Amino acid sequence: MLGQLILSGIATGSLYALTAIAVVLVFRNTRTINLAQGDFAMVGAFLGIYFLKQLGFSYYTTVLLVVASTTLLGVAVEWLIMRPIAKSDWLTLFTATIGVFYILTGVMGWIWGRDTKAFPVNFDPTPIDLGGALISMGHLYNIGWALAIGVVLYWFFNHTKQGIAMRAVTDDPEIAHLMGIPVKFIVMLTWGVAGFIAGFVGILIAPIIYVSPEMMDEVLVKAYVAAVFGGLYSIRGAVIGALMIGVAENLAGGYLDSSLKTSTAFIMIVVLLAFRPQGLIGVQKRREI
Amino acid sequence: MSKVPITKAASNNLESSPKYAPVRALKQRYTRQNLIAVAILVALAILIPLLPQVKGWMLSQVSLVIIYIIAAMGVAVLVGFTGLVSVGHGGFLAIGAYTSALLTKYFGVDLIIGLISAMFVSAFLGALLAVVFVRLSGAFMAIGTLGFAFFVGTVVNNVSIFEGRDGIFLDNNVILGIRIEDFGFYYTSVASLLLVTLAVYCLVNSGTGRAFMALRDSENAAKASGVNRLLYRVLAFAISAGITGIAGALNAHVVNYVSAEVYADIWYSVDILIAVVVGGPAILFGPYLGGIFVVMLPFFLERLADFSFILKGVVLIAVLRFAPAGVGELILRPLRIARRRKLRSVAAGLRESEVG
Amino acid sequence: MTLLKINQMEASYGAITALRGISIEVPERSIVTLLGANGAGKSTTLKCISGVVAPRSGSIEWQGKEIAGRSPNWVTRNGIAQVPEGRRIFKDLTVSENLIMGAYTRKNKDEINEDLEQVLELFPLLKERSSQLGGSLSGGEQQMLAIGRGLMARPVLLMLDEPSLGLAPIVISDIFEKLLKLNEERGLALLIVEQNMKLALKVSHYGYVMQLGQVMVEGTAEELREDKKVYESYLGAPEKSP
Amino acid sequence: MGEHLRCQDIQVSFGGVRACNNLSLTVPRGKIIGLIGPNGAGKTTLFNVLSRFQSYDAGDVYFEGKLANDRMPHHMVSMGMARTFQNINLFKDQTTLQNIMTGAHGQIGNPISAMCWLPAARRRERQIEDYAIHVADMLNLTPELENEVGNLPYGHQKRVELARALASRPSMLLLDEPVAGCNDSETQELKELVFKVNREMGVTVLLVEHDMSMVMEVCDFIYVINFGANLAMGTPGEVRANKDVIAAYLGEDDD
Amino acid sequence: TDSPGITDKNILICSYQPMTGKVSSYFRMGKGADAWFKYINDNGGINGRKVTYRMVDDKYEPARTKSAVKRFIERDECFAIVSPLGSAPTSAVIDYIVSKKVPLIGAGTGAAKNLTIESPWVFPLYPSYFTEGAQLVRFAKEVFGASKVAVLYQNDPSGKTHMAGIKSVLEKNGVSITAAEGYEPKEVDVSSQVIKMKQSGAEAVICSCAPEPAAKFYTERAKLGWKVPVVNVFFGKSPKVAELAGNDAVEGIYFSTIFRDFDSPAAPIQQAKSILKKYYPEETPDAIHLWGFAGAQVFTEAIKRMGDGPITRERLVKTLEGIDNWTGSVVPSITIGEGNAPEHFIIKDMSFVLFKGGKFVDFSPPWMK
Ligand SMILES: Nc1ncnc2c1ncn2[C@@H]1O[C@H](COP(=O)(O)OP(=O)(O)OP(=O)(O)O)[C@@H](O)[C@H]1O
Ligand SMILES: Nc1ncnc2c1ncn2[C@@H]1O[C@H](COP(=O)(O)OP(=O)(O)OP(=O)(O)O)[C@@H](O)[C@H]1O
Ligand SMILES: [Mg+2]
Ligand SMILES: [Mg+2]
Repeated sequence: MLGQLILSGIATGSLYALTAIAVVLVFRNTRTINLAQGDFAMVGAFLGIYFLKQLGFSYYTTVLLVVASTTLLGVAVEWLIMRPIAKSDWLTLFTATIGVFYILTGVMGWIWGRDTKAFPVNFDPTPIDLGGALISMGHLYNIGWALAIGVVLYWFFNHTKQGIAMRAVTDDPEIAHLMGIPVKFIVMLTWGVAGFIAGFVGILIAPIIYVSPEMMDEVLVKAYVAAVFGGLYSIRGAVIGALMIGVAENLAGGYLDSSLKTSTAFIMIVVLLAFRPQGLIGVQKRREI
Repeated sequence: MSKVPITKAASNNLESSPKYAPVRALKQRYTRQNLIAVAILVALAILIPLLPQVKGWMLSQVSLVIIYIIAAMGVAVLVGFTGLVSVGHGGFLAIGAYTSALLTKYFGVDLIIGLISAMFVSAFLGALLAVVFVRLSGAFMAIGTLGFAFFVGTVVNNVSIFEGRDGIFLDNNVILGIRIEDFGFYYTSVASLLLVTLAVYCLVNSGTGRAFMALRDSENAAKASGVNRLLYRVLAFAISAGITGIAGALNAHVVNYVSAEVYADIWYSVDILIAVVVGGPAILFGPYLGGIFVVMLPFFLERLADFSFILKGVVLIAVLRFAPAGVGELILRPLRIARRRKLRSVAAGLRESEVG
Repeated sequence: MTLLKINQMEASYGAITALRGISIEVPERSIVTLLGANGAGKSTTLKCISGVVAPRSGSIEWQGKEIAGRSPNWVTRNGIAQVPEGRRIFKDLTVSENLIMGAYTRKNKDEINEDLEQVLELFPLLKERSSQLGGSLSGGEQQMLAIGRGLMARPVLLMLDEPSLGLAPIVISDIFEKLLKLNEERGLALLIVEQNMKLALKVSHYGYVMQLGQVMVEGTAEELREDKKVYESYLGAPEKSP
Repeated sequence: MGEHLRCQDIQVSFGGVRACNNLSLTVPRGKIIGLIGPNGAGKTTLFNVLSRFQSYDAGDVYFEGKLANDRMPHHMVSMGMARTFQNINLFKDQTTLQNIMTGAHGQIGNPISAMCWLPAARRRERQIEDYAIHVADMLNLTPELENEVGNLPYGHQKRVELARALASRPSMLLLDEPVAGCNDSETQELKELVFKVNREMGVTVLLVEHDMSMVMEVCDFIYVINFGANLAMGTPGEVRANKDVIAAYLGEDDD
Repeated sequence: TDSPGITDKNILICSYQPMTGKVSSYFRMGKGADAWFKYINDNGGINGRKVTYRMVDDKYEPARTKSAVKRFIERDECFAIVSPLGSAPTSAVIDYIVSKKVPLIGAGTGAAKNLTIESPWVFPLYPSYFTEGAQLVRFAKEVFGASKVAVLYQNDPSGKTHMAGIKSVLEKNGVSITAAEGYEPKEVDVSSQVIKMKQSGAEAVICSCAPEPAAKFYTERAKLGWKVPVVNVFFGKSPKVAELAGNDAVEGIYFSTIFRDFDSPAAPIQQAKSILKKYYPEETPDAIHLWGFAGAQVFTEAIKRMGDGPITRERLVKTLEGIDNWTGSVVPSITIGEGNAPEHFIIKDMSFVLFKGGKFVDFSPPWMK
């Protein structure tokens, strides 16, 4: 039972992880807590259904198209909504993403209704046996993707010039501009990448949690908690945090009481923030004076 | 102590500082103007319900708006004047609601007692939360408070005394032994709002409020000015939570019913935050506009369903874009600018009167 | 030959006019200094050149090309680097990452690494701290980092805004020596804004004295050094900002 | 007279970096003491330790004869220590008056009664305002009282910071590079101010500065530190002539 | 004379719905009722009167519900409140509605208070979850022959009432609970619950789940290769379950039900389907829509039966109470008795279906035969 609980926890955690990565990405590059990150994925999932069912495209074409669309969506949100207020404080930026959240939820609900829809692709339901614990193909895919995207982004941020430039832009956009860094492009790129990840998330998660305008709410909240584990700055921290939450939830549900399951993450975050306000995976601290 | 001579030097100078007198006089005039405006509003709030055209349901709708305004006022103390963003005030709404509801149910207390106890219990728990989160700021504080709101949701959902999602049913509201209906409830909410507004006004114009704003604008400068961060954060949280607690209690008594289903929802907290941001967090009457916005928008758009969602998003973004400091600021800006400019120029003119 | 030629440039921040028609020239391989009291518009001049502020009118010619209104991006790519006022290093980037960002527009990796080595040689204090966050450095160390970052662009013209701010006396003379050396060896042109007039006129070839957005006096360093009146009338009295 | 502030064997390290390595100094009451040293020597760090903004690994800080190791920054302020910052730290969107009044925070008394506008609190508030105006007057800031400090020129901002520090009615002032970025005349003005505060108000001053003209002119006594350790100390004349100090800090060609 | 809300040309009735907010998917109930009344109006109304069906968004916040209902009754003068949605909202306003003597017909709620209120003005839609819970234990015992059952329930009043119903008859049936696992309505996955239930050695599972979580459970059950027999409560009986989890995972699962299925050839069901398609083309027909239909249709029938006489609230109640074995609606048969609950329930009986070969097929447990 323990092995199965942990494995299922990791599977769920990987659902949180991908979104958490995007959350961290947007936050560290634009100081924005993006509440619409889940909705990007939700839009992706709806589009996925549309392409697959209505237009009859193949799975891989659909993946391509969805990811392209959500990337564009991310870019459009940056361009139309975030850019004009880019200089505001983070509360304004945060509230603006709530606005985006409303709009996307509203538009999707308007077009496709509010009831839950099945995603027309199901992974092979026969589970894979990993030393007595079972996991389905869909979950394995998710874990794989979460790790792969995490590793790529981690490398990108810390070891490429563009990655460093992204962080420089967050730090001081004016000076970054002065260094010749194309600030606007980089901010746009950030949102684009956030949309890109969301496209994958949408397609991967849809067969597991089904598709509706609210599908991502729960995942998104958990993703935030996970992101805080990495101090909202560390991608590695976010992934580890997400997996920890997934496992802890399952263990709490399995060994304590199932009513505690969903609150586990929040109890964890309250305790964490009380004792380690900078997150679990500490980032080097700069001096303020 | 070498402190003494300074104090002396100062107190010699204390009585007058006549040089500054013109500015001070101007400031007093502005305060008087504000007071007159407020007095007119209060008179309207008291008199309008007496018009024959005003019906009970209107008052109960207005009461709902007032409840949101009070809740937003609580959040504004934190967001606007202390610079801490809370996405968890739904939690305090719940605490206020349940405090009053339980007291009413088991001890049959007066509504007034319910409100006051709700305020104190919320304030106490707010203070506790501040101690736990004393080192957080910015986005971390937002997510921490969000966690708190969920936590409260879980507690009321699972601890039996709160009767979970079945909810607690209350009898009619009683003040001083008299049952009150829509009218009575309206005046109760108006009075609460008035007192809360007054309290917040006094707060932000006192040394305590100055310390809050100091922490908001630069924590290091605040520390260097001798502001005790822990103490003032605790105070800020307590005041903020206490105010929202009042709103929570009113919210319970406007329907005479509380249910975990309602308070387990983070969108409650988000709605209050939106009210604050839309109205203008650092403006005393910002929450008034925000509360009206949040409650009345669905009221006017009620048949639009999904479309109202979209519209809400669009309006929100438009407000942020064109009135980044809130609609209140936008409305008041001309007045503020004019007053500031006048003050500045009078102060700058003090140079001339300088002797030596 | 003239490297940079500014003609009748005006600039403003909203209602506040900061520059009222200034003309400045920086010849190739030369060191030019801008002097003036607080609020005279020195920093604004540099910002106009680097494209951070768009001038309202007038022209900026760079190697014969008009560049007024170009983006900072473009300006940096084309050989002008600026060390901004007040350090403004990237606080959350490490020292070496800060330096790499200075070379953002350059392509050749080997050259960049070579320059990185050189800059770290130039500022041994930074070398010890190369993996530390920029924000954790002391004030003076940050200033050094800012200068080093400017050098990393391997510019044709380096603009320094108050480079001596917060530096120890021995470091100031050291850095100015090294800048002189770069000027002589590599032909790096320098446009320096300084509060410390004595120091600035010691190293530079030519100087401009500004007041309230205008150039009041110009001349070679010796001329300005000798001219007592310059000091008294333009650099002495404190300016009141409007 | 007697000692006002003393620190003994202060050690601070950040990861591998030793910022202070057994630093000790004594500040006698009523004097102006200079603290100089090369960049990264640990001056600001020591200031942060003394004002309790920074925790440290070992050593003791005594202020007004009392051990201050466990104090918080606001305790130090209430005990009479005020400071300014190397990088200006002000409430940018607030007016000069508000900034200075915040400096007098220690005088508001009980925050709850202040908040409730009790008569005593109102009286105090009035006193705080009067005193703030008095300080502003002293620093020639009266015309700027109703101006947002963010709009003020750099030199004025430095003065507002000083005014804020003075508003707490300190017995000791710690100044970190007060004239950096100021031109000669502004430097001159500040020198006079420091003298005035010291001589007329009896405030002890501890000063960090790289501008030698200022340091040598106003200080009664100077400590020199290097690599987080004491290097030398003495009167300005002695320090200026000290070989180690010249080699590490002043440089040969200082004139 | 007519009651408020009635004119020669018009009947005004109201309902509150969660049009936006977290449970807005339940707005389907309002859409169902609205589609029905649109259809009625397009076909000449009821005895010449058109129906104005006013829905208001309360966001599932009781405080908003209260002010909306006050508006209905005091300002708009609604004749009756028909097919509104929500346990918490209804709990908050039911006393008020009753005190104003306004009929409340077919509210979508299972909260005990709303079902047991002693008032002639309330006509609850479906029987209490308590009764259903008790029936499901019997089902597990008699159909599955299980004496050890596990329960998966939604952590809200519906689930908790089911639990209470289940517990009340355990002894009588000689059944014990091996694991009672709750889940939050929006929980991302229910794997730990399923694992725990499996470990507990249950011989059957009673699932008090809405369609989405039910689908998650069946997927998980299939994944673990756990062949335990399952019976699900009625509000999880939806084509959605099979759509979401795939037919294979749902194969062999029993559901209790209060409506005929959409696949049923019965005329009223096919009619509801086509009406919904016409007025809400983007909706996939679902049981929740039928909740709305049920209340709306009963109301329509009652008004129709009242003919040309004065239309009053009292007469409405009397007429409704006179409905006996009426088969014209989406509910197979409606009989409403006199007095108050439980006689006032619009739907009284549960029946059962089995999901087999991609379809729901009727199933009668031994005691019904
Ligand atoms: N961002 C800004 N917004 C508004 N006014 C500004 C801004 N920056 C500078 N100014 C104003 O423009 C004028 C010139 O400023 P500038 O910074 O160029 O002066 P400076 O010569 O560099 O002075 P300093 O020696 O203090 O650095 C000043 O009056 C200043 O107040
Ligand atoms: N948070 C930190 N993390 C790592 N190193 C630090 C940190 N804070 C200070 N340092 C290091 O400690 C040393 C002392 O710094 P400090 O700011 O005290 O120097 P300083 O004497 O004030 O120098 P300056 O004259 O340049 O302002 C510096 O080398 C600095 O890099
Ligand atoms: Mg400048
Ligand atoms: Mg320093």
